[in-house]
Amino acid sequence: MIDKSVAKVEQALAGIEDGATILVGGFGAVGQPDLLIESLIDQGARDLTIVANNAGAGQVGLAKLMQAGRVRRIVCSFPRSAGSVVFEALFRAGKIELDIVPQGTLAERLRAAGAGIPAFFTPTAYGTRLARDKETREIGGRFYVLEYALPGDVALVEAWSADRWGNLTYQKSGRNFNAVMATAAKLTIAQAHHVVELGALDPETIVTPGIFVHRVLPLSARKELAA
Amino acid sequence: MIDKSVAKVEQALAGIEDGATILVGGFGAVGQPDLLIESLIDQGARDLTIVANNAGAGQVGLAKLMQAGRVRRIVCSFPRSAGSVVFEALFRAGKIELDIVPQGTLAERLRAAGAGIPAFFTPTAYGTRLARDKETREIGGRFYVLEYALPGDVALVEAWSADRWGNLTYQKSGRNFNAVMATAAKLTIAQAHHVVELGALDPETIVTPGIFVHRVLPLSARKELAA
Amino acid sequence: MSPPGWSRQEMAAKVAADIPEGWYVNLGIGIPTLVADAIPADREVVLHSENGLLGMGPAPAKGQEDPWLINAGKQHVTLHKGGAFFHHADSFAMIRGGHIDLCVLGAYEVARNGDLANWATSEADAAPAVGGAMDLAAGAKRIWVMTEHTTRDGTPKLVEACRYPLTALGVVTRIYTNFAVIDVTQHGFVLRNKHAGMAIADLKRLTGAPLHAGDAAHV
Amino acid sequence: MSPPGWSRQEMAAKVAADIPEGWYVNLGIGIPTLVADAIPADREVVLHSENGLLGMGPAPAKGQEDPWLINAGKQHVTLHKGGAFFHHADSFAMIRGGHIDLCVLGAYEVARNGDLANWATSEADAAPAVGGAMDLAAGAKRIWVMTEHTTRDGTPKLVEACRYPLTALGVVTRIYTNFAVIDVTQHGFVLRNKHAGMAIADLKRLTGAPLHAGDAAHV
Repeated sequence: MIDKSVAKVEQALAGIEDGATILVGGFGAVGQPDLLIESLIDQGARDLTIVANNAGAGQVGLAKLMQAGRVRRIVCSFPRSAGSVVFEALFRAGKIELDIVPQGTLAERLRAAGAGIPAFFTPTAYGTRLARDKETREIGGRFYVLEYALPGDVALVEAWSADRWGNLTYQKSGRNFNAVMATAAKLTIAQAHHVVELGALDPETIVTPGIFVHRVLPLSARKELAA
Repeated sequence: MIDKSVAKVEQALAGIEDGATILVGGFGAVGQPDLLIESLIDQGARDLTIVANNAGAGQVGLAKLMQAGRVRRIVCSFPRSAGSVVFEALFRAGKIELDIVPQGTLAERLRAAGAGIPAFFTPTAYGTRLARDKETREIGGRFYVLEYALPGDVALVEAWSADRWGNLTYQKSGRNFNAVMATAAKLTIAQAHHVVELGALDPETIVTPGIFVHRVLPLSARKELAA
Repeated sequence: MSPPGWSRQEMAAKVAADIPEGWYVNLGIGIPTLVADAIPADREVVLHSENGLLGMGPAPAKGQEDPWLINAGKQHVTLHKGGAFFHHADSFAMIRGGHIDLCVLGAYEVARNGDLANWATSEADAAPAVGGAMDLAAGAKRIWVMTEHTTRDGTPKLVEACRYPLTALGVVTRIYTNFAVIDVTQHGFVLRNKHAGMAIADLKRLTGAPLHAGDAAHV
Repeated sequence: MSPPGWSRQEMAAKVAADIPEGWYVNLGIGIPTLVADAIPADREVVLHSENGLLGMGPAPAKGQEDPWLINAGKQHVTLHKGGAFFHHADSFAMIRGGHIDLCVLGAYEVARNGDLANWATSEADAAPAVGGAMDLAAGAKRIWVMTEHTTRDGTPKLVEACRYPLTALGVVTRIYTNFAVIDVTQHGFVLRNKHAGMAIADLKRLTGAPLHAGDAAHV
């Protein structure tokens, strides 16, 4: 029997290595896999590259991991949010590298990684500083920049519902980068608000089919963490 | 008030011009927009390029349109199905051009057209006859072929449910090329089994948001056609 | 005393009045978000938000916020009937693929050739936040800008050539400022209409590139 | 009298026995579809079909066909609990992105370097039907081939180099024929096991490139 659900956060994060590239889903506060991210501190992996839309806010989740000194480099579109104090302090101190990617190019590079497309042309950023030194090409009278797939070793995502095959649904604007990143990593780990029986999810409404998902951690595991 | 639904098939097909590239959804017999395709005969457009997975079967739908001599060229992955007799006769007689594209490359070229990606690299067909004379590149130690977006002037799709904003859902394996082609044309026309009130479709389960759809024809219009 | 000019709400009303029913519109963070509330209640305009919403509705009443429903500016919003959710790659497929009829953005500078600078304040700024600005600017069918006509110290924001880092090249087609509505054309800036209290000579002085007044109305 | 060999069902059973629980598998049109029914009932293997299904189940009982539910071979199928529907671009993202653990395909020829020819019978064939074969061959994590060991007239299908038009280069890692199971390695064809009634010398004679027998079992 296929059963991707794991009972403990230690099992969910087992095997993540130093130097890994970790895709972190969520947008703003919605759909952030904070239990998984924060538990990376105990898990111990260091020298991480984080790919995420934002560079963390407040002292929770990604900010907490950065504060713990585990992040060497961050790839994101919008590092300066209200409350991105941890990132900004580390960045000013030269303790974290930053790679700015336009949000749509970030999403498409992740989608490409999941879809076996190693590189694609996009109009975004042509003629700007973010395309400096990048290959460009005129196609059909318009100018484009060549961008490469951005795969992760690990993706951490937050789902609304999940089953033991790893099928996932999301809630409203919680779909965001989660559904894209889930396809783009060698090891995709989902924290889920609800783990339901196989067959309980309508096959028409599954957003991330289980083929992309390797481990599912019920968020009820949070209690255990707190205890 | 936005209302993309049209009562008559003539309104659905109005403005399609000679020489147009028409994307036709469906896979096998499932999700074929046959009412729209067959009505193109009365609509009158000629010299068409058809993009579809198959080259029609039997004497209905696309086969009927080809039999009527309206199709100059077909872009597809699998022209020889059981029953593709009309296509094969026309092809042997030199009366129709054929462009064979691997099924996944076809889907991705359509998706690229809808997503503003003018070209992308793919491993599919590298080193084969279908990549002859195409640009190739080694990326990360593997070889890829450059493929270009395949936009349509018109897309004809079949949906299960639709609302007046043009939001669409599909039924089981009826999603197939329909949901991809809907994004890839300047004018997307859907025939729908059910046209429902705005708000009746769950926003979590809409597969094709209305932004991609321009006209919706209820399949109840079929009666009118038969009359 | 501040110079004569339209308030931000008046600017938003002017933009809203120019949006036809049925357009799919993305409103950038900042002043452009005011346009949402200025769209006449009887006109259906479908608002898109980069983080995966179409059919975005107004802010919820206090206490009615849904924690799962925010917009690209991370504000709580609602969803209209007919709205839909999708993920980031699909959302930017809509943007990049030219399916958004209009994107309204703020700007640091707009050049007479339509170049837009709205994301970074200097080349030396090592950690600017680009978000979806470059994708929207390059992808939407048309880009309108809402901005004060000048900076606080009176420096023109409509210029010959942008000095700030560019967001996209040659994309802006119309600018709504507190003083005027200006088209960006092959011939440069062309006045559509202006605030009644602003003399054309003053407007030209506050604009950093030639402003063709022609027979523009003032309102 | 036909030579000794496994039936197609026996070949399918051999393939099925080698598929571990939890693999995501695409079965090509033709003989490979027989593998579905040969997977032990207590082993969960998730079948993918190019036209947008994961968790494909067996054929429905007569009269129970759902007209909306077909597979890539256009046969009526069912969906297991836990199955999902998606569109063609997402389906081939799974294939091209390397998410399918195994694809089992038929073949006209397999070369000792793993080259596969299974879509067109000659260069002169102007209207061959490629379908998803090239995407599957290039995209899946591993490609196994099921084929008769030779053509009807005894010509080897396992060859030095393919003469038929190629489907993909160097992708096949294992071949299940009616006579033997053969790995395709850096060193060419290596026998895993063979039909008990087939002498190794005969097998080598029917194989168009060196066949390394080593200590292969026969069963």
